[in-house]
Amino acid sequence: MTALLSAKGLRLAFGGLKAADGIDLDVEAGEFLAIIGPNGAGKTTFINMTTGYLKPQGGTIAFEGKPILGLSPRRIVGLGVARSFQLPQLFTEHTVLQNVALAVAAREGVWSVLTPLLRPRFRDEAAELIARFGLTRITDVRADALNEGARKLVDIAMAVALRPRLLLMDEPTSGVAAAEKMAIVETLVRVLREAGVTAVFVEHDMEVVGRFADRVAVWGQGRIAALGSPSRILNDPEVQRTVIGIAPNGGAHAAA
Amino acid sequence: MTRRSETLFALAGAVLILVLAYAVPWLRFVLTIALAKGLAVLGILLLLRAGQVSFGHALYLALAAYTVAFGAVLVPEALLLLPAAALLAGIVGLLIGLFVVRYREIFFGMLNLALSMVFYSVLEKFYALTHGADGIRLPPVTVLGRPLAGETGEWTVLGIALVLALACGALVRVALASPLGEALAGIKTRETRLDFMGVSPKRVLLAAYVASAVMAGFAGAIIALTTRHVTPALSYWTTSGELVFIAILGGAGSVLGPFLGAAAYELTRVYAAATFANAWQLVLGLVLLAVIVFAPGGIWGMITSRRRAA
Amino acid sequence: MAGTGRDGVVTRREALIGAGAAGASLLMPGRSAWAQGAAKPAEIKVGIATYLSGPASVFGVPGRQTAEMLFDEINAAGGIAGVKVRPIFVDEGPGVDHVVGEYRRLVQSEGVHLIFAAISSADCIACAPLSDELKRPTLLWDCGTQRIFEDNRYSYAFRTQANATPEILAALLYLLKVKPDFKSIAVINQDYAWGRDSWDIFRTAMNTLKPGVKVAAELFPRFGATDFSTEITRVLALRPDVVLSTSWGGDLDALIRQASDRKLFERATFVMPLAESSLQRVGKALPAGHIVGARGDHWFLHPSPADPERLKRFSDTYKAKYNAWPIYPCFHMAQAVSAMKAGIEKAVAAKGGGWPTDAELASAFKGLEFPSPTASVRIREDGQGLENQLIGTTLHSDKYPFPVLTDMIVFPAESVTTPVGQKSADWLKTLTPDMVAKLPQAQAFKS
Amino acid sequence: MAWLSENGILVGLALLDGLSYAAAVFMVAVGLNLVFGVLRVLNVAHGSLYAIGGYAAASIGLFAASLGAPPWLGLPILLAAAVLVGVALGPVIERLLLRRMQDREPVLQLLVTFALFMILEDLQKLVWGVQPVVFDAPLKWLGTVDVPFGQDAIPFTAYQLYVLPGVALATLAILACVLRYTLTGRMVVAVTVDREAARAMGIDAARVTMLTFTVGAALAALGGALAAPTVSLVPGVGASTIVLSFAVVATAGLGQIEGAAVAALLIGLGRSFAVYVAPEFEVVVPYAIMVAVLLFRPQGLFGVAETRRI
Repeated sequence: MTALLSAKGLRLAFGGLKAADGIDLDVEAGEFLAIIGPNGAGKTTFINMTTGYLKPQGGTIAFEGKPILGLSPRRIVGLGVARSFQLPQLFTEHTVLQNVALAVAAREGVWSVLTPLLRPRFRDEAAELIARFGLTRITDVRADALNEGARKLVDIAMAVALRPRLLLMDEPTSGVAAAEKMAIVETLVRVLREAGVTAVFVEHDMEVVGRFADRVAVWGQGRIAALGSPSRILNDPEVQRTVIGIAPNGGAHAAA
Repeated sequence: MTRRSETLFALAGAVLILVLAYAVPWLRFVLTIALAKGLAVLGILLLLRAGQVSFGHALYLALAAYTVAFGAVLVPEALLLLPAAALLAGIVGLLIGLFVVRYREIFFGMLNLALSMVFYSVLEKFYALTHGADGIRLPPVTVLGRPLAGETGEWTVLGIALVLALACGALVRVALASPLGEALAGIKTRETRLDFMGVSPKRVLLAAYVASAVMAGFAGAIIALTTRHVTPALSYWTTSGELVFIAILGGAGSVLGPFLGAAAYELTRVYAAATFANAWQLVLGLVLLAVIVFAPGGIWGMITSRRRAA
Repeated sequence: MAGTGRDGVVTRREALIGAGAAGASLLMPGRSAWAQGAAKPAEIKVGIATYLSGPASVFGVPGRQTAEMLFDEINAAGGIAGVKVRPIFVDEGPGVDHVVGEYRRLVQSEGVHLIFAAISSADCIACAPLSDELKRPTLLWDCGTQRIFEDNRYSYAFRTQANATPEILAALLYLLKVKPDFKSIAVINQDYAWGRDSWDIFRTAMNTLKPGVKVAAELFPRFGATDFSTEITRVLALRPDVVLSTSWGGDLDALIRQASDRKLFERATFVMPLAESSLQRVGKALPAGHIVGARGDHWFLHPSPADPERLKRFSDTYKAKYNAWPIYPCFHMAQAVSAMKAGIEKAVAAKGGGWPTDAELASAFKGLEFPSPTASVRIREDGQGLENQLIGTTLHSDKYPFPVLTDMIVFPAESVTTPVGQKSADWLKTLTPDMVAKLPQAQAFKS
Repeated sequence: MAWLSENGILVGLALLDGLSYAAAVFMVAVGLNLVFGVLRVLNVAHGSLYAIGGYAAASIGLFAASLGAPPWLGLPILLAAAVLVGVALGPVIERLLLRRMQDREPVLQLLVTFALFMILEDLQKLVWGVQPVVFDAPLKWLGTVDVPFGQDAIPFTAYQLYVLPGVALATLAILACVLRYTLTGRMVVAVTVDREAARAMGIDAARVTMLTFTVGAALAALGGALAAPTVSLVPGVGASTIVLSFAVVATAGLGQIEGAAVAALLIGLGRSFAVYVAPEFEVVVPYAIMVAVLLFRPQGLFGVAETRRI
């Protein structure tokens, strides 16, 4: 059986900085893969390359066996790969409901002009999704009035609304208050498991990684330094020194 | 404001226009022009939703007006000329749109301006055909075979303008609340997200651009049928600026804004010109300044904020 | 426009009241055409379309000033047929659709008795049919295009001056007389209808009267252009014998100055049919020996005015009031005012002292002959005015800080105007060279 | 061969004309571009400042001449008048209008300057009237230079040949040096690149904005003042100047000083060659150049592509 996502030999340099220097990674269907590593290691670059925002200078990426390198973000989304963002990308002048409904509509095709966005079918699906993320009470709040944690969740909800088979999340819990973090992640995992979505997420909080990842990939200077089960990776002294060392107590990561 | 009260407001406005046009004959002309400009501004409003300002939509106005002027020689039927002019404006809008929707903000505005100025020059250049700045006079036109002239003609054009205004207004109102309309608004706040949702912002903007060209086309055709004389000044950049001016004056919050703005603009201009013939620009400038500084929601914003307060 | 309420926001009620008050004066019903007739009006209202903004206000504002001056004079003398006159000015600046709207407002709301329209040819072309539609006598007071009465017939529109054809043809005839052996010509005209039309007239007539002249360059800089250095360089390099420019206003001023600075006037004879209006501004930057016209027989130092007292009074009053000698739009306005006076008086007399209807007033203008500050003008049966044309050569005199005209020829209107029922383009091709020989004597500048 | 040599010289003449025209265009566009970089507003009233600078320079110059000032004083008077207009109007406009609008939508900011343009346009007419105004003492004093042309010689004014390009080059050099090597200049650049980051670094963005706008206003006025000796100032001169500067700015890339120079050069030379080769297309040249540049470089010649941050 082929991997859901298969990257081979990805290379990309910004000037002298090698953001990807020969990345080989297979993501299996149904797994939750965490990406950890110091800032500047190229974690976000990997997501950007996979989703078509950046074009690698070398290598291949295949999704479900089909090469997706060089496709636009729009085409890649169409194939079933969605993403969320480190800085939430919301439509700031729309409400939470409208944001999520627009994602639902985007999945169904936006080319209808005679029926409203908040037609019953879209509204119900969006409301249901919002409820699953525990955001019902902010349904009608404008996105620019939300706190960071809520924005993050809405951002992910919009990606989930696209019903992807693979979801890439860039630091899903950064900015979320520590007290709420675990509950939110629980919800997230439940929602994704229910939906049968494969997930790749960049994370700095080792507690989150330890609890939810099936596998962990450690990034270092544009390469995968280590790859394996959470228990093995998180206890690796080399990883502890280079990655976890600069992210004490999980969460607030110091400047690199 | 709810959909129902907006509808009621629009119908009341339509009745008011008819009453005014009946009571004050010379206002028929001014109101017809105002309705036409309101139609064009409705298109500007669509683009404003996406955060884009076109300083060149006078191009479509002039294109349609000249289409009517030239077309009337071959087919003098207004009910054929009108859609033909709008269609041509739409086709040219599609071709130009394919190019300009790749640009944003000032580049979008400037490219539109540049193309409309090129069209202006063309109208001046092909002077043997267009008589340059002197413009061309419309040959006699008919509606359903009856001559479009005199008082009946004025009423007919006003009626056509009113029906088009109501129809386009309703359509834009519905379209803005549709997924496409909301995606259009998304271009303003977070264009990249649209791409990552599988929606092409360029195509969304292109759809709005073509629609705006068609509406400007309707406007230009009505203006041609009303003034019966078309000149290249219709495509000069100040005409485009005027459309944006009206959009802000009326308020971008509702499809009624463009028509309120256009009526206010035309009446202010007529009034200012009648009172201060050599300083009417100054009066208009002060009005615009006051609206922007004190009532950023435009006239429509003033009306709704009053309602909310009451 | 409206008062501001609390919080600096215009409340709806205030806005409505404000708009209502503002609108009230505009909402007054107009005088309807049919109800009027025998009753003598309290005053004669005259709508005057002129440029009050934009580049053409260099003509529009002197026109307005002249109208104000002459209306005051008429009223001081008791009005026309005992009725005072009042001008209502509208700006042509915003464009044709504005002027057309204003025309309707003037007729339907202000209830004007007469309209003077306009400077822009586009505005005249748009207003002439309106005059018939709304049945209001309209005097075309300054626009140049010959198309109006050649392409259409109107019952209510009349032109109280000449048109482009005689204005340009006279300049060509003058050139042929004073510089018969020129071999080549370059043209620098404004890039819009007037610049193109006037060159067409000039070229057509030139090819008929003196075939074989080489056209060295046809340059049409942008209307409103301020820099002509490229055009001047080109003409300097091409060395044509004659340079024609029908430009006006700021464009012509700039062209004259820049050509003067670069000694182009020393290399070619300039023919500038509209330069009379720029003489006082460019001053002696314009050298002696170049051909200047005035769109009619207008010149405050006219060598042979019909009524020297009348011209002197007109020029001196204008000069005293506005600190400049009158230029051609002033004369054109004076002609329109004179035509109005003569027309109304003729109509009143025809009715035995009763007040004429609009239709009766309109028919009074047909065939009307009225005095101008320098001679008289007759309105032909097609509505076109027959006005003499004065062309002269510049001369520097110590008496004035700007060039004056000498060797002036006054062309009789009939000799240079397209006959009724003919189109200029065709008529110009029928001209014969012997018309140059038959020209009147030139008259020198007399100090 | 003879054709080539003669036309070779013609090309040389066209170069000279194009150069001086480019210098005049650059003087107006550079201020506009500088202001755009810092304020992110395309200042439509820049054209009015140009006109007012020209009128003020002409008035002061003519007044000085009437007092018997020697002609060589003409040039310093032009400079002084420009600085005067910039210092008198710049801070007032910036503080009273633009600063209040800073956080508003870009289209509103643009329209504020449009309103200001309308107001200034009429005010200028009320102050200076409608008759063309000119002050050519400096030009007359400098005289002409004969440029050889085959057997012939073509006179050019020294003003056009030396002063205009000279002042433009000096302006470019001074601006480039100030922006690169002085603290204030670097602050201006910092605000241009990223206002928020500059503020975070402790730069007084409000002061930088005010300063830049004043300099921009003075540059516009200087453009007008330098034009006063050759050009006749008439109503509407500001409007035609501003559209041309817009084209230069969009071609140049927003906020780019060197870009403005190159774009002005392209447009100036393009126009003057058009007069030689295809005079009927002269008017379209600036727009054609702009469209062509944006087709291949969507951010303008020197514009830096803004990466959309995600």
